[in-house]
Amino acid sequence: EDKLTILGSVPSLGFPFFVHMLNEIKAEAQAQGVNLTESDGQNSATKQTADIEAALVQKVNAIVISPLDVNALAPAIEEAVKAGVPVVTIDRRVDGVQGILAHVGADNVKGGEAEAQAVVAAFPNGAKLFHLQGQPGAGPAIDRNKGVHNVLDPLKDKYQIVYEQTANFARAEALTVTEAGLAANGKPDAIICANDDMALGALEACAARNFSDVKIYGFDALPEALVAVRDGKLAGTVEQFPGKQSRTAVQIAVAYAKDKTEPKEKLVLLTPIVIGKDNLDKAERLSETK
Amino acid sequence: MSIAEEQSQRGGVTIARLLMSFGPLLFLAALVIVFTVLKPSFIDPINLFNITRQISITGLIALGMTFVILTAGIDLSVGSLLAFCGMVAAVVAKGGTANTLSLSTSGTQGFGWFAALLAAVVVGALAGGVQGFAITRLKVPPFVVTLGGLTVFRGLTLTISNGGPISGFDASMRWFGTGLIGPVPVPAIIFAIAAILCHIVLRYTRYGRAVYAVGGNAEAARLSGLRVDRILVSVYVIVGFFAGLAAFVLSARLNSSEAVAGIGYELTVISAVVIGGTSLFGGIGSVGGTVVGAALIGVLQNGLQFNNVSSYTQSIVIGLILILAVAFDRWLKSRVRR
Amino acid sequence: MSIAEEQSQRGGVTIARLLMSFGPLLFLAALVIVFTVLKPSFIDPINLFNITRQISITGLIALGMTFVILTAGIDLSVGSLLAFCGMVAAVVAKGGTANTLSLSTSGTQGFGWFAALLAAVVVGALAGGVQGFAITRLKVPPFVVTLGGLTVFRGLTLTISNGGPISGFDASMRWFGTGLIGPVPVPAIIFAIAAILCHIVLRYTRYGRAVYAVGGNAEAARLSGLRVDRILVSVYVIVGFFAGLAAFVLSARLNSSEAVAGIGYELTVISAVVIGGTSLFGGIGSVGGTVVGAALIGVLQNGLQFNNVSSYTQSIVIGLILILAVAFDRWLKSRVRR
Amino acid sequence: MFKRSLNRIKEPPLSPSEAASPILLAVEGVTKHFAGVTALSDVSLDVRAGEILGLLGENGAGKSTLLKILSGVMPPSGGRITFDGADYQPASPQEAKRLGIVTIYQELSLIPTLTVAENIFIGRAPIGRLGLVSWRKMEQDSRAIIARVGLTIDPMTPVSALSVAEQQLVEIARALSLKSRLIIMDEPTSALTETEVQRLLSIMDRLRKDHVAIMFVTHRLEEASAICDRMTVLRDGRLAGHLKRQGGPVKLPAIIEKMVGRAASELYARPAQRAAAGDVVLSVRGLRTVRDPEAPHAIVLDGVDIDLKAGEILGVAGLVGSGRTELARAIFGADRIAAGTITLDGKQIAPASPADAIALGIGLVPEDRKHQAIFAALGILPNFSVASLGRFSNGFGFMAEGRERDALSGFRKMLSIRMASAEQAIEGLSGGNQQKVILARWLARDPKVLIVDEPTRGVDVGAKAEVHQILVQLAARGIAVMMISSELPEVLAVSDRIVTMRKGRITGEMPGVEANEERLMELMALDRQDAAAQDAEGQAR
Ligand SMILES: Nc1ncnc2c1ncn2[C@@H]1O[C@H](COP(=O)(O)OP(=O)(O)OP(=O)(O)O)[C@@H](O)[C@H]1O
Ligand SMILES: Nc1ncnc2c1ncn2[C@@H]1O[C@H](COP(=O)(O)OP(=O)(O)OP(=O)(O)O)[C@@H](O)[C@H]1O
Ligand SMILES: [Mg+2]
Ligand SMILES: [Mg+2]
Repeated sequence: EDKLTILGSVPSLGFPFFVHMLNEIKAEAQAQGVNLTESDGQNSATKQTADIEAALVQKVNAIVISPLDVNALAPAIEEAVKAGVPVVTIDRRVDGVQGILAHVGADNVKGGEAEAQAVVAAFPNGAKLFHLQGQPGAGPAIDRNKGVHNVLDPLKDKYQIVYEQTANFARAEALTVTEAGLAANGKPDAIICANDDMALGALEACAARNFSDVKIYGFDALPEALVAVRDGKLAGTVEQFPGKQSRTAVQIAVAYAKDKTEPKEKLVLLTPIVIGKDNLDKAERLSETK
Repeated sequence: MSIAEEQSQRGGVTIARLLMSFGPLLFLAALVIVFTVLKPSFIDPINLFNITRQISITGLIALGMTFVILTAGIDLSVGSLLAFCGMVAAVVAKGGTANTLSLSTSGTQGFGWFAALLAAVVVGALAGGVQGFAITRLKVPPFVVTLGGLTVFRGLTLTISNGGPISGFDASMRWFGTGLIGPVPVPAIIFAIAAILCHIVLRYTRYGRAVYAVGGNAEAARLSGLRVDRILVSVYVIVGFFAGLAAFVLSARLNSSEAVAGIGYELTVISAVVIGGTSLFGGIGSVGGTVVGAALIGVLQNGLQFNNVSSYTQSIVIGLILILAVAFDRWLKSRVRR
Repeated sequence: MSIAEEQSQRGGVTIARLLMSFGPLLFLAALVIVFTVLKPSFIDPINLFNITRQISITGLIALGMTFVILTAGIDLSVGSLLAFCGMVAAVVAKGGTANTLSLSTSGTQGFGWFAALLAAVVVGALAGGVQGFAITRLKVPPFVVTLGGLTVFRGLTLTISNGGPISGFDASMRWFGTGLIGPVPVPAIIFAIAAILCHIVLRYTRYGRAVYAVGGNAEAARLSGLRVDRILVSVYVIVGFFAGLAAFVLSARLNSSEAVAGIGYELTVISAVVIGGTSLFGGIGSVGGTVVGAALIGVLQNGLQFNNVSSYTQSIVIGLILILAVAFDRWLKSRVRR
Repeated sequence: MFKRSLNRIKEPPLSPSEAASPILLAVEGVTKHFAGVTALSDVSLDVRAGEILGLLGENGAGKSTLLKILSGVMPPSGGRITFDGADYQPASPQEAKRLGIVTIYQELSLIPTLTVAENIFIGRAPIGRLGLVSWRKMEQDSRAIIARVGLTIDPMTPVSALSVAEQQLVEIARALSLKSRLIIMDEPTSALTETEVQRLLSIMDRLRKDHVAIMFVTHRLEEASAICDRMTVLRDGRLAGHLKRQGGPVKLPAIIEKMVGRAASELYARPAQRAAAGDVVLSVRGLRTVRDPEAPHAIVLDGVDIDLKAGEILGVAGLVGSGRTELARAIFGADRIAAGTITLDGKQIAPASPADAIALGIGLVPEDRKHQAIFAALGILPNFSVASLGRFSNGFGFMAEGRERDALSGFRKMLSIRMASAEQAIEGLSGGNQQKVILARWLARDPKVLIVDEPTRGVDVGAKAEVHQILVQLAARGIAVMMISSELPEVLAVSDRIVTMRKGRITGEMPGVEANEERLMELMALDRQDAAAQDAEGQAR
């Protein structure tokens, strides 16, 4: 067997977003005719680091990784680069390491900005907002939060975030947190959520109070959220094209591993967009919905 | 001892008992007052019913956990088991693992809410039973068995669902999570009924007595003719049953069963039981205490969110209050005793 | 009993002792053999050194946890405390909370690795001491105090760092995480030295024996004239110290201190200690066992990953093996005794 | 060796320096209140160097409470204590120990998970090279220390593997190995048999000569009478009086009168009316047990044959470790049986658990009250009814608390249990009253066969006589009673028939009226071969 082997590593298979990402990596690896070693970071930088180390011992030919944390994974990626294994990063870009083959991503900060801009566009005259943040300290939570505030902080007078809480990326928590927010602050104009799960939880809370006109925005464009967008229940969700990112990354990695083909671009940046009812067709996973 | 003396002592004991069981309750009352002063809308019925609905999920599991902890055991697997049972319920309700991905239920060919409920509680009870068996037969401590269970059930859940949620249940099922009877949320009613039943079982039945005895001194219980192993297995069956019931209610409430549901619930649930005065060494505790403990945690979380306290500060405050509540309870008990 | 009989029994006891302490070791050996057969490159020195480096972080904390569990206590706060100490170390090393976000250290004006190390272990030990105080003075059970600590320290960490990581340390600090002495990773050496010291302390000092005594029966220990409260506080100081040390090594290794570091470590660490044969009821256990327990978990994770087992299946297998390893140990002990 | 132990010290020589030595410890007007209970009220006493002061009183009289105050376990509510002329207010056992006050507690205070050697050297392990603990020295020294009290076990055995008696000896050995000026002994002999008791008494005598003061609590009044120079008697937490040795030992009736407040009839009076023994109810043949993995030290039964008749009390005598408890537990289904048959009412039974045995009508009052019988955190009511939950509940499994309470109050009168209320935690009762609650637990089941293992351990004379009376009444009702006891006078007083055991075998049997202490001791201490030889001899005759 002289088939090439690549490592595909994602931060946590507990989240559908990354499950999708790994599935796409798998599919592309198969299409390219290479073996895939899968790695689930299990939300722990040390676990993902250990996985990379194990893969290096096994002499994989390339690594495609969506790092859990760009700083904490840097040493491991550096190690891989030193060992001469080509590394392509997805989604989150590791700045400090020299010699990374390529990065394919759609910046979470940009995604957060897009999400906030959608709110601004929907409420040109200002709005009362709730903001549900992701797991405190987690990379995507930090970046998405930053994006949202980049846009809204300068517009503080018009767009007031009256209620800002974490719901840890979880649906059940988003539900209770939103319930409390609605009871304390009354109905908002819009709820900005750092992922779709939380958006769907917030949706349940609003539905229970019959607040059907609250505009709720999610993030990740999961099929379930797309359906809700289609049905007018969610106002929108941010699409970062994880599938395309993953496939592109695998293509670049395999091409290099096979015959040292340098990628055309070292930096492939996909611009995140907000999927609304009108541009549903742009969503990557629309086909998975019924 | 004279009759008068005896009488006075009885009186003393009763007041002591009352005060003791009031420890966490006093603390709870204080919290409610503080939050109401901070923001009077806190005691709006809507918010109070929100709280009851919110605590009903972990509260249900905490009822089962009370049995377990009374026997000096512990169950760390409840969060994962909740996710597992929820996933099973979803599969049964929807007739397959495929996520239809439409939030409507048209086109699904599931087996209805009753089958889903049954599946959840039976699977939960069975899973609990298996763990109970490992504890009694393999003589592996409950901490280890259920720590293993925590990982195993999570893995099974992820395997079933392939990481994603299964969503979209029919209205009859959703009623159990979102319905109201009068102004009262259905989950709160389920929790209340379950709590009353558990109270009766523990306080007034022979089985309840046996649970306390096993927790108080397992060897003495065996030598008194109690079938200790059976009782131990039974409490894990009970907590598993409640994890299943809670899973059903949660899925109905969220209209979705998620693979990541219930992460960290074990600690919330155990906190509720312990704040309620149940001893981790077994033999001491009550359902009433657990209900108060669950309410205390629920009020605390809701109240802090209500005041839009930053999540970082929330963590700090919740941790400190947890310790203080138990310290206050201990202090009260030690005062009353002397 | 005749002298001959006694002699033979003594011999029996010695062999029994040996075998007993070999229980987890046998299991570990079996795992290594299985993984090697599945994939011979598993026993590449590089991979084995990888494993030692991987287990050194949780291993260090597990050493401290051994002290705690020997006194029948528990510390659930270690994961959060690790994050907290790591953040403190980072602030000291970089002279501020600002994240340079470049992995270079130019432009930073920190206080160097030694100050960072000192800060981490001192803060860890102090935090442990405070928890120990709450346990002994407020009479709140360790489970509750450290559960509170788990939330409090996480909140403090997030507050310090405002949620983000602090990254980019100088080479002298990074050496502690990534350096090698000969072929051996520095973290592994730190772990080994710490383990040997802990072994000596527990086995060959009066303090160590007092720790066992307190865990065996705290009341009896008090009646025998031991200062039980001081000893209890001391073990939390020790585990805090080790959480600080582990935090320093982890930050050095990842070149970054993260607010989300160490989530769930408490369970891994406690697993390592318990697999190693230390009883959660106190008084029984050893450092050697803990090292084997930590190694067992490390080998299992690495080996499964090595064989490209899906992460869902990994969870299931790890959970089951955890239970089996302890069950095997119990079984062996019960066999050996007769 | 055995012959010497038979030469029991009936009357140790009087301390030469009586009254001459100065007062070492003086207690003045000490009071102690617990929630709702006054355990001690205005108690005064003193102890001199080189004397043995007996502290006597009924169960719950406050003896242990006083001793705990003296050893720094708990502070008094009022009063003054001086030690060596200086004010004495120990904040902890540690402090008391530093002053040379060493205590043997009533509830054993050994660390079960540690070895015998470590328990003896707790907190003061010998230090060798490099300042590290020297295990070798610890083992050697502890071997010598336990040898002093007649123990020959391996000092590296964990204490959890020892019998209660062995543990008690270890505890005594430890106390004796400490440098002490005052030794407080709270019922050190409650689990010991004659031999060990005699050895302890002679050690105490030696200590007295070395000018050590001893405070000695026991419910075995003969012991007290034999060894004590003076006695202080407590009744209901108050001082009932002092007794002094004058020319000869204090007479038992005098002690009893002070303790209970009225003239006492003879101790260990053989209860008069005895029912004639009926048919054999329980029959054991060739019973063998295997070594229990949890108790590596345990003697195993090596072919025991025993018959138990309805309406009789069978006394089982034996030295510590002779296997009496093993026999009881094997019959009761608490330990696994390797071979042999048990027949109940003519039908062979094989109880696999205590629950099975109980269902068949067998009851067992275990020897270790604290660990095997009491639910410390629970109230008296659940402690009482735990073995009869079926009887006190209705068909739906609900407890019938009314019936339960009635039954308890019946037994409370019958056994004169001193308690405040049914809800009171059993922990708050004195040892003797706890024992009575446990007896009531089994009486409530009305068993066919009741095995009582050391039924009066730690029970005061008055209550002891009551317990004996209860056992006789039970037998009169046709219950077959098997009584294991290390107190030969008790065995002799109560039994209709007595068997002796040694090393897991029955070594002799005789009717109670024909037995005396010497004969029993001989049979208890005989080796198997000797017994066989004697059997042969007996048959030849
Ligand atoms: N911790 C406690 N809490 C409440 N009451 C107690 C406590 N300890 C002892 N008592 C009460 O104090 C009284 C004296 O008890 P103490 O143990 O001193 O008796 P004693 O003379 O040693 O009896 P015994 O011979 O049975 O050992 C009893 O009535 C007992 O119920
Ligand atoms: N609970 C126990 N755990 C461990 N070993 C025990 C236990 N009980 C008894 N043994 C051991 O078994 C031996 C026989 O004890 P057993 O109790 O059967 O004898 P016994 O005649 O009742 O004597 P004793 O006076 O000690 O009760 C003892 O020497 C002791 O070492
Ligand atoms: Mg006493
Ligand atoms: Mg015995």
